[in-house]
Amino acid sequence: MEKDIREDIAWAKINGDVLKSLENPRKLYWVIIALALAAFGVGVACEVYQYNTGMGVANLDNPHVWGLYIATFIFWIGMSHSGTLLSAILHLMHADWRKPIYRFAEAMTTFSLMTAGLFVLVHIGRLWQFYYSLPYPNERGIWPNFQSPLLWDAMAIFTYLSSSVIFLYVGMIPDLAICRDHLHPGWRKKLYTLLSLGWEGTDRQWRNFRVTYLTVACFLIPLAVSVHSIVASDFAMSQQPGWHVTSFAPYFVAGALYSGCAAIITLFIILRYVFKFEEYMTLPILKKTVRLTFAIAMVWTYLNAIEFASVWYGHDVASKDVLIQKMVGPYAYAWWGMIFCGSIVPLVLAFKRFQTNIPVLLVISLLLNLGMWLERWMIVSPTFSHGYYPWTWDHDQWPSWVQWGMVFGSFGWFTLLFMIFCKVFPSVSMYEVKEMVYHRSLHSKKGDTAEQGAH
Amino acid sequence: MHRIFHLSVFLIGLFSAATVYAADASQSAPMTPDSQWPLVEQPIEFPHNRHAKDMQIDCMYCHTYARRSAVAGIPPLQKCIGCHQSIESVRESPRIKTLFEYWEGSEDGKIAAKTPMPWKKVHDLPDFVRFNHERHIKRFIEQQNRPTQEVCGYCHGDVAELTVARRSKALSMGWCASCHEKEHPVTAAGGTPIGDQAYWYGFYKSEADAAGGDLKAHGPNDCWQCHK
Amino acid sequence: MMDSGFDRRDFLKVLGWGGAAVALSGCGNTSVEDGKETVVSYSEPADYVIPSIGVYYNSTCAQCDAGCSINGRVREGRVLKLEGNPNSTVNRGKMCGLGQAGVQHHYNPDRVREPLLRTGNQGQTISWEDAYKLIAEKTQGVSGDQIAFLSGGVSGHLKVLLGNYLDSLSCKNHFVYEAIAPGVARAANKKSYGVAMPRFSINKAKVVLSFGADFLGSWVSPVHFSQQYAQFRKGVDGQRGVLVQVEPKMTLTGANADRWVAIRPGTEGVLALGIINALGTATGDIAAAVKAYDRDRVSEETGVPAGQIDKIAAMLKLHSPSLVLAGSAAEGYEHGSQNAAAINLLNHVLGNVGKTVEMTEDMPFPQMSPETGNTAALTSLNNGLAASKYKVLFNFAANPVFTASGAMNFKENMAKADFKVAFAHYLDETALQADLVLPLDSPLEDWGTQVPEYLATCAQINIQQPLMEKLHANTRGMGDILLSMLKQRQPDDYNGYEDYYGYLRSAVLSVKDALGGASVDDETFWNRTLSGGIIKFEGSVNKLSANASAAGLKLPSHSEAGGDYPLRLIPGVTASMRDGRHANQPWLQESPDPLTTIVWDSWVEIHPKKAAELSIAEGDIVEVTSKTGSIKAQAYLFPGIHPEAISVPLGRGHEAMGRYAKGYGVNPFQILDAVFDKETGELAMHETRVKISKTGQRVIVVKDEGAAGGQQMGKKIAVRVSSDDVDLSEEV
Amino acid sequence: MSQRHILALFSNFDEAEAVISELRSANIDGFNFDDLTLKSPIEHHEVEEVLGDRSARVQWFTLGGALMGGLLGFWLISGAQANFFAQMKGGKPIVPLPPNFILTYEMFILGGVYISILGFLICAGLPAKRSPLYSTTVSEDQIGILVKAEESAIAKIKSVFLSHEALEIQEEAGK
Amino acid sequence: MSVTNLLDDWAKFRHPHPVDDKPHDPYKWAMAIDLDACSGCNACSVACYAENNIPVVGKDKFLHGQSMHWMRIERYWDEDGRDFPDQGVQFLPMMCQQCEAAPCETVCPVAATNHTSDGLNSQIYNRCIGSRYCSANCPFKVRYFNWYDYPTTDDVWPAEMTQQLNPDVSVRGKGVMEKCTFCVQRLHEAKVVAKGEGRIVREGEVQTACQQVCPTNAISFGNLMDPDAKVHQQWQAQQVELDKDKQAKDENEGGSELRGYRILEELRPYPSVMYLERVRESAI
Repeated sequence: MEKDIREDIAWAKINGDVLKSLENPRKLYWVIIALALAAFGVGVACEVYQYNTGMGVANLDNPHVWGLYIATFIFWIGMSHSGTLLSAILHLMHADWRKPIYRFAEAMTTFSLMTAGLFVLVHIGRLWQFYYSLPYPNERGIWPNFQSPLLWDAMAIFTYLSSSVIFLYVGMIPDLAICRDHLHPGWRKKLYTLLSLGWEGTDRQWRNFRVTYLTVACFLIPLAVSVHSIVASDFAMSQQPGWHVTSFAPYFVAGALYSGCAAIITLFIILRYVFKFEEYMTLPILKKTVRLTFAIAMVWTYLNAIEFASVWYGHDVASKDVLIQKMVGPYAYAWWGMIFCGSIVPLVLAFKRFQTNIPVLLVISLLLNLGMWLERWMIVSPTFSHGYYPWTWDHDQWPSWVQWGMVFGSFGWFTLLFMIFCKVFPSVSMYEVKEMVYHRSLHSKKGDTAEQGAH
Repeated sequence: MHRIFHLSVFLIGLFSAATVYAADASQSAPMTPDSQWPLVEQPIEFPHNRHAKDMQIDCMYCHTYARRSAVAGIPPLQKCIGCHQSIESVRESPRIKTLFEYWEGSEDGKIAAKTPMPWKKVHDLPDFVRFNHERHIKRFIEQQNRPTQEVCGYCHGDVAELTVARRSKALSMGWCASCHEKEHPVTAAGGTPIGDQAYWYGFYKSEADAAGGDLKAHGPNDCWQCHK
Repeated sequence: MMDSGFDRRDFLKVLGWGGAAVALSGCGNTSVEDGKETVVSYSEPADYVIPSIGVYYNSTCAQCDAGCSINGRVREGRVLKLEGNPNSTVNRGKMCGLGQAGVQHHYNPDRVREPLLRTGNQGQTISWEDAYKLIAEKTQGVSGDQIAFLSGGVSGHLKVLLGNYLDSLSCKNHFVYEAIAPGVARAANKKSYGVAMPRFSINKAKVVLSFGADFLGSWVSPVHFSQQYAQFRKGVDGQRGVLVQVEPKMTLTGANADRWVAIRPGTEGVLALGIINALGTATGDIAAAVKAYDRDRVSEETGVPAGQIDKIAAMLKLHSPSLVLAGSAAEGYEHGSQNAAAINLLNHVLGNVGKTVEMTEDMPFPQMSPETGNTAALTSLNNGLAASKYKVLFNFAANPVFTASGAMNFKENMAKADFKVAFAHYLDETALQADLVLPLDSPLEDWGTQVPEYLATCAQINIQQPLMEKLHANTRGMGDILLSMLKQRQPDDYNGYEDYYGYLRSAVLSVKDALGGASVDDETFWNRTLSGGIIKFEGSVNKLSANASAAGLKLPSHSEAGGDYPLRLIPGVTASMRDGRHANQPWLQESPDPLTTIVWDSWVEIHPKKAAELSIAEGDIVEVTSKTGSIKAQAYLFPGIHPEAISVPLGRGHEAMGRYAKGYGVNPFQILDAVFDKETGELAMHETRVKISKTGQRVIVVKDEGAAGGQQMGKKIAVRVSSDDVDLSEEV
Repeated sequence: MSQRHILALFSNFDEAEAVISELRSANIDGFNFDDLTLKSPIEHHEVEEVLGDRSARVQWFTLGGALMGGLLGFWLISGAQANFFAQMKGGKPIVPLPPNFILTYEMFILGGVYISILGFLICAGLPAKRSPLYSTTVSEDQIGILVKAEESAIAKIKSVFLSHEALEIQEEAGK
Repeated sequence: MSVTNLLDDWAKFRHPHPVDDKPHDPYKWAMAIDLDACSGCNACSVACYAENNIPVVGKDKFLHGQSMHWMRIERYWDEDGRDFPDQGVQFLPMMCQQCEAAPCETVCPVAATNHTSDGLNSQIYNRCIGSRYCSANCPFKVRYFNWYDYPTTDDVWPAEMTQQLNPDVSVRGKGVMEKCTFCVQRLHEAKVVAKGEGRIVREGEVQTACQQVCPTNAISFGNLMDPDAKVHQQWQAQQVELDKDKQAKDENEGGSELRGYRILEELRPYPSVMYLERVRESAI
């Protein structure tokens, strides 16, 4: 059994390697940034056009009023859950192999939430009146409707976003101190000096740090769960066939973790290559992540199955119709695509030989994400085109290039944020890697002494 | 250390204060103190003070539509002329001259005869807000016999002190509400349901009947009263 | 509410309050915007005018000739909406979609605003004076019979003035043309009842058997019949009326029938005789005439199951009185008159004449009673033009270039006249061919009187009065135009009248006593008339002639359609499009056709079976070819049509007439063969035979109906019960 | 008598542990054990244990914050629903409990997280000024022990440090 | 003083609706549509365009399903697989059902659609931010969204046509949801008059545009609380009760001679529109 990480890495080296990733970017980095910017530009252009012309250009219609925007919104929200999974859940479970990779996962959480937020905005018909939905005392004397799941969404996401930003930051303070101490003077140094709040790693600081980190982690887990079950309730709380499903909350959460893990694998591979993190993002860790992903994939598949089953055997004719439509109707290709990517492809992960095969994993992880995205689309659209009222069943609503453009743009936006983050802040947690190395070495020392005793 | 502790206490205090404030809706309908909104340029500087204060002319003598329709109406040219052609004293004053130019047409023929005056709207609500003068006048002047100038003043300010009318009230939704949510006496004799609040009516009915239909209730609060 | 009628014009001149610009800015900004907007007050308001409160005036709907009285809501000098006038016996406060769209006829952005004179291909603006002069010149040299005046149906004082004008030109050639008119029916009715348009009391009938009379959609007086229909359904003494509709293509009425019978096109008469035979109550020559029509032969010829014929006969026997109607579907053939006669005969046999088919009161002022249009008139005009008999052609309220059968080449023939004047609201196809186009007031700006052809109860004259001031300064009312032209010719007779309004007023007041105003003075009577909008008065009633004989009744035995043109083309007449004169009213374009729910376009109705045979699917662009020509349109699979026929709706396919009409759909008039009814010479609309072929293109049909295609998918949405399961007498 | 700071750096935790326990046992006068601060690149239980019970109180902030958030949340929402423009919606009561509980829950968490972070800053004394003696190697791989003591005691303490092969010793300049 | 409101009116704020112990009073606007009388002529739909400033979207947008007709006439064929629809077709006028427990209301994030005191489902254009959740949750799909800015779109309201716009009804800009309002502007006008005279609106004083135009009187509209109102009598005769989701008709299957029903009643939105089943003669 090979080790998750070499135990004899000098701590100084750890600092060195990670800090290196902050300095003089490689050409590849700039390429990625450029691509991201371009993609984001497309999205912005589309939004400007839609803002000026009206939502009609997205080729939505009555009654098919939601489209890719909401689907992609859910997709990004889902993506965010992996960060919490690694940093909070695994933290409580003392799975220390998470340590080298949780930082970027958390960053991913934050940024995918920011991306999701964008979709709430572009989806709104009167963006310029968006502030109506914020609960603040105003000269109109009226309030938003606290009964609306959309509002729950807003508050949940706000809570989630701010909490995970804080969590990310607090967890980063010791590292910021390191940067402060070991970087050459310059704006970065100033920045770190400011952000590290004069951290010196005194016993008092460490003690409170530990407690805080733990409590916040405890809060984040239920929060993350609530966030996605609330997103689920946008649909489950409604009356529409195919949406009004009891199992939606866990189904969404599972889906969220699923897509999150898939995304982690992708980014893991990319970072590992771009920033030369082979030492820390080691194959054994990747393997663990992959196995985790596989497990979640199976959970998701199971939840999928029971949802269909319950609809199938239930007496709700309408929702059964919708299900059948998904399978054979205009959306069939997307639906089967989702089944394939979401439930068939992950089976590959069950094979040891693929669990560490980087190219294969890259492809698979992308496929999984595609599958998850299709899943969200298949939740949103078919119900509209096949609701309770036959007269308004519409011909398949193929999204216009405006919608596609914005979906595309969102990936640019995400990549942009993420890449900038990785250059400005240490994307591998140095102090925790140190801890990991330290404890492991202690452990193995004990092991050695034990052996000598035996002789 | 202590500094920070105080800070934190202060912050918490602030947070809770804000929440209480927010939770209290009446706060959120600020009664903006009467203030003078910018003056509006009118074709002639019509002296409201002269008519309303010195002459003691009832508002609704000129704004005659107010009690019969949703809009108060700018008095028709005819009305001004009706009096002024018999008031020689001011006949030659520049403002009256212009007035007559609009009625008879100007010498240079720029203004045709009987051209309505291009007044500018002073109290101009957004187009999706519908304020009904008739209702308010019926309610306060006819049912409760309050003096006209006072009632009009609720929204139009003390016009008797102005020349050309000038806005002095907020006219924001919250401002309207600040009056609507007051408990006004309801003469249920007129069969008016409690503040037109059918949903509440069920609850208030008993009280109403007990009070012989004579009790207080707040004004209409459903959105479609003003927005359609 | 009603206006006193006093100082109408002055009132109409006042300016609007705020204006639509305000309304338009909708729910945009949320701030209180002082001092930006001007408020325009009235200068001298009439005291009944209160800003923000609607004033209502009665007038008459001019969208079709049914003569519904309307009640226009006017606010701040703008007419906003039309409602029905409750006091009218025709429409009793109700209206149809077509009538509702009247305001769009008035506010239409494509109206002609100036008199136009053709120079080359340009229309060049000229003044009215010049226009009148020009007309005077052109009519000077030529003799009366070289002048032709083509118009739609006219009645009331306009008809009188027009007559006088033509007399002053000593012109006898007044052609009254309606593209879609029950011309054959009128003739047949005259024969069998002694009157062209008797009164049909659907509400008194227990059973209505209609041979393609679309009385709920477009036939004669739809709004009136719709109301009768409602009563008929509620039933006389709780017994619900039963409607049986026999027609090859389902109309709106057919869609509402208890039993819709698809019949082989053209064999309606045969079925009628077959039913008489099955009734077995006929005697004398009728019995003899129908003897040959035994159920099997009839069933074989008409394609109606024998059992069905018996059922219908039984139903008619059981419930009396009943009512049998002969509609356009039965009349559009060479033997149309025969069909109609046979069908009317059925009424006689059933003893409905006098019960549900009643005599109308006749109009005491024949000079005002309606001059109804037909298609024969156009034929003769066309022949005349072809022989270049006419030098000057006037055209008013008709659009022959669009509605004439393609086989007539009307457009070419029209060109043969040297000087063509069109009195028009729009530059429609005909106006474009004219040398001089004179812009007309909209019916909501103009004065007039109108006498409906179909009189619901008593005799009546409908008043048409302006609901608001003119939109465009340079349009004139037809009445005013005729008056000024008459002033040119007979100054001393007509200079007395300041304008058409004056003429109208004095004309009406001159017969005030006969109009039941004997007791009151002129002023009161006139005001009462204007505020009422209708003058009702008793006319004399004489009996219907009970001429029930089958003499001369002979129906051709059904000839198998076949050869190059296997299908019959049924030009569909829809309630909103009719002959296409209102195709430029967007509300009508966008209101879905009730049966296909298609908007903004034409379509070809074809039975699913036939379609399967020809492997045609919905949305296929098919080419429909007749001897005369061919059109391309999208196919719509429609179960409500006889497999041997296809149907294309009339009214769309304009090449002119403005943004809302031009280029939407196709015009089936173009491919109608010039076949005529043997007796009346009316164009036999249903005689055209066509072949149909796929072009290979396919489009998505623009319709309201969703992908479920009018299926309820097992949901309880529009529910139907059998008459046994309900008890209507209990209901409110 | 003025006090002075002295900082010693050690290469591993065992040494540091030894030093601390020694300083603790040998109660040198002029040196209060509480004036000893340990600075380490990673957190380390054993050593902290040696330092005796210096407890953390963040959790109390958390508790308070969470409760406050929850309560205020519910109050805010129900209050807002019951304002003058109270409108019926979908046949539900004007103050419907289930949705309010959901939002209360979110506010509960929000308050909890925010206030515990506040608590952390307070308890950990952040943001803090730089202490007089600090070595950047602490954030790399060395363990520092910072002591504040009377002039008199400094020498003794130093010797203790040296006895445990301190890599480096920094002293505040004497007054 | 909302908090104080809360404290002394707690019970009232916790009261669900519709329930029999707190009846609508004095107004509850409702409708009854007799499908046996309805001839599907579309007059109501056009009248609605005229009264409520509904934009004509044109062919392309209609093709994309972006039509705005608040009132649509649905046409259903028989599903018995015969060659000809020989019992005619079924027409159904469908507009906002003004549900008592409307699914659209609870989900609007900004409370732009509410249940008014007189039992209507209000839609406040200027409050709407266009999240379209209401439409998503409407079982009847009778809500229409302004996909484009129609007031400024060519040929929707060209120059003169703007003058036809009804000043009592806001013209909707892009990005807001709209739907049938039961002609609330007319109701409001009637109420103002009645209030002025210290009484409630009487039967016949107010008509909706569709009701007024309907040539067959298939639509009746009025105050369900008013015993003189035709609509009240019809609902009573058909034994349809506002706050029930199963009516007398459903209780005894087949046996009843009642025609009244409400669409998708099983979803419990408690619609304010009762339809009367279309009758077809069985003997022919």
